[in-house]
This record gives sequence, structure tokens and C-alpha cells, in this order.
Amino acid sequence: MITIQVGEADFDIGAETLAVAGQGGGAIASFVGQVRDDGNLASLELEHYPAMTKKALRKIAEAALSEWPLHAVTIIHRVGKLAVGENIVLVVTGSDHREAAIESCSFIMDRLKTVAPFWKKETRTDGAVKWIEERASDVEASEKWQK
Amino acid sequence: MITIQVGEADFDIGAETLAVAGQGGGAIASFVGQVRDDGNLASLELEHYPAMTKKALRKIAEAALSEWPLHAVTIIHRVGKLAVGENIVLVVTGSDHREAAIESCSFIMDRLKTVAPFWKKETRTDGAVKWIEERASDVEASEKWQK
Amino acid sequence: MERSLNIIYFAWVRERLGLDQERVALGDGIETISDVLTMLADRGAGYAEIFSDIGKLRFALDQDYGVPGTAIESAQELAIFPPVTGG
Amino acid sequence: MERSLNIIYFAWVRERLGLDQERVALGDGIETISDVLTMLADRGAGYAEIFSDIGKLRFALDQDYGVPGTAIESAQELAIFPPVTGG
Repeated sequence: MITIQVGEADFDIGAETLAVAGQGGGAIASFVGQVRDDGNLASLELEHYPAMTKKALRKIAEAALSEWPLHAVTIIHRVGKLAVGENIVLVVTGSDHREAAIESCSFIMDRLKTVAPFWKKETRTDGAVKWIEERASDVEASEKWQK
Repeated sequence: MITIQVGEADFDIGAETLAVAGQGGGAIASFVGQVRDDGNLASLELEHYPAMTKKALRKIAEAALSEWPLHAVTIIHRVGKLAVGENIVLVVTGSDHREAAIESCSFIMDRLKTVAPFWKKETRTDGAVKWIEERASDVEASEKWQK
Repeated sequence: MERSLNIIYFAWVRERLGLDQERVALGDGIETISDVLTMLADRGAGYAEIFSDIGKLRFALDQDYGVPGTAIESAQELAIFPPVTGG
Repeated sequence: MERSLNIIYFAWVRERLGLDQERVALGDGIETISDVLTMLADRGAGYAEIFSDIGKLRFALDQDYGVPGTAIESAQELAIFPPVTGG
């Protein structure tokens, strides 16, 4: 079962994890990304491409399901203005096997970072505003799965 | 910060994840292992070596902290009699980087499976009782981190 | 009937253009994403600056990723944006 | 003063012995975990069956893993158990 959510609302990590667990298997991996306080970050604004976002996330989930024996995949990504410490993204995967759950969770995050149409704009505590640039390490992490 | 818990009590996945997130970083990985319903399993009984268990888990957490840049590691493992679908183990790791969080979570689970003094006895729906045997795949998974 | 295409911009592309979307007519010879970019760059300084350095841009045609050489064919929507940075 | 050691058993080792721990005196020449196992195996059929196939057993001396060759020295507790299966 694939669950995709994109919106301004926050998510409940425990509830989403248990929902995936409820689909069977006994191995559930999750990843949560939050707005990281790096000292002078005030807030983050997440823009996305509404007509494409869910479709792109679903494709990533389907790719994971075709590669690993999974019972369920949940991807939730927030958009809009987010303060330091707020949740941004949640990925949960459920399988009979821990390797499959953990690897597919890692795969989904790596692909999401380079394929899902989201853009982050950061506002610093001094008021400076900047669009975050693509990181080479994210591109490499995403490409390694295509080997 | 290292948090180790061993006991009969269940754990709250969401609360434990947020506690790790609260220690800083923005990348939180978790793994939950549950009693898997494989068709005719009635229950599982977890025995452990009380004087050694927490020490062994703490060593694994410390090894993870020395290998990856982590803000927090939580390992919770239940003992006693557990029904199908119940939580057994929770590992949560927090870092600035998703690779560090996910890899260290995977490392901790692999090491825990082969080093932490727990033993599982399963009771089948027909009443048959059997101690679970070590799996070669778990030994291999644990050894790969020593390369 | 004249072919037309809805172009939609995101992130700094949208901000620098001051425009989130526009409908453009596709003249003869405009067959690929690259052709559309050249057409946009020809509009003047602001556009030229953004659309001539295509290494910094990514594209989606009807919500599927494309490359400069991808043919427009009967697509209705071309999205132009910087590399994505979600997650 | 006679040396002694507390031996503690887990999982099927404990069940098959019907015993979760016992205190044993260490005679002269009992220096390693392997020596203790030989001494236990010599006790008779039930013990021999369990303690002679040491490939199926794991050991901890004062709560740290040891191997058959590990010296007992001044350790107080030897745990003998099957390979672990938690997680």
C-alpha cells in the first residue's frame, strides 16, 4: 500500500509508523527530516509543483516496491513556511526483513532529494533570504541506486 | 546522548523519535521490529541476561557514536512474552546528515542481532515450542561493518 | 490552429521573472524544450540571463522530467525550475 | 582458598540442564573457559551432550564475550548460552 501526502499540515510520526506496521511484516524503517537549527536559520519556505509532486513521489514509492519486498510505503512532505525544529518529511517502509525496510527508506529519501519537485528558501536571523542550492552529495547518493 | 531501555514495558515510537530529534540535528532514522505474523506463530518469549544486556547495548551505541556524527542514540528492547504484532525493538538515531542517521541505525540493528544477549522462543498455534536459531544472514550483516 | 504552451516557473526562476506562468504561442520550428528556451532568451536581457544558462535549469513536460532535446509534441505544460532541494 | 566460579545458563542450555546457575569449585589446571567446559562435560551424559559441542555455545566472562581459550583468571561469573537471537 502506498500513502502519499503533501501539504502544510504536520504529521504524527508514531501514528504513521504504526499504520505502516499494520500492513504486515515486522520490520519498519522510518526517516524524519526536520528544519535543522544551524545557528542563524530563522525559517524555511518550501515551494512545490502541485500538479507534479504527488505523481513524482508515487513513482519513487513504486520504484521502491518493485525493488524490495515491501508491505507498505508512506511518504509525507510538508510545504509552506516552517520554523526551526519543525518536521519537513517523513518516509516509512514496512517489510518482513529489516534490510529491505532500511534500504528502501534510504533509497526513497535519496531519490526524493533529487527528483521530487520541492524547493527550499531559507531566511536567516539577519533577514537574508536565499534559495538553497542542489548539493553534489545528494546527486551522488541518488545516482548510486542506479548501478 | 545514549538512551538504553530493557524491560517488559512497551514503547511509544513517536515520543522516542521526538526525544532523539530534540537533541539536535534534523535527520532522524528509526527502526522498529515487531513480532511478525508468519501464519501460525502464537507468541514469542524473549529471555535475556540482565547483568549484561544494557552493557552490551551501550557498547553498540558507543560504537555507533564513534563511527558517525550523531547527536543521540536510543535503543529499547523488550523482554518477556510478546504476542503477534507487538513491538520488540526500537532503534532511533539523530544526526545532521541522513546518511549518518540511516547507516548508524542499520549498524545498531545488525550488531544487536548478533551481540546483545537476547534469546527468542516461539510458540506455534499448534502448541509447538522452539528456540529460534541464529541466522547466517544476520551474522553476515553484522560482519560487513567490520570491513 | 496555432499551437500554444503553458509555461510555469518555480523558485528563483519564478522570482527573477516576477511571473509564475504564461501562455506562449509556438511558432514554426519550435519543436523541443531547447527551442522554447531559445525563444524565451530572445525576449531581452532579463529573460536572456535566466534562459541562456540551461545547465542551471530543469524541465518537466506535462509533469514528467524532460531534457533540452525532449520534443514538445502535444504537451500542454512546460515547467522550468532550478534543481530540486526538498527532503 | 579454593577458587570458585558462578556459572549461569540461558535459553535451551538452561532448559536442558534444568538449572539456571550453579557455583563450581575450580580445581588445579582449570584455567580457561575450555577447561571449565571439559570439566562440565565429564559430569555425565546430560552435561556431556550439551558441553562437548562447543560450536553451538557462546560464552561471557563477567558479562564480556569470551572464546574457549579465554582465561578465567579472577572472573566471578561465566555465562554459557546459545548464539543470541534478539532484535
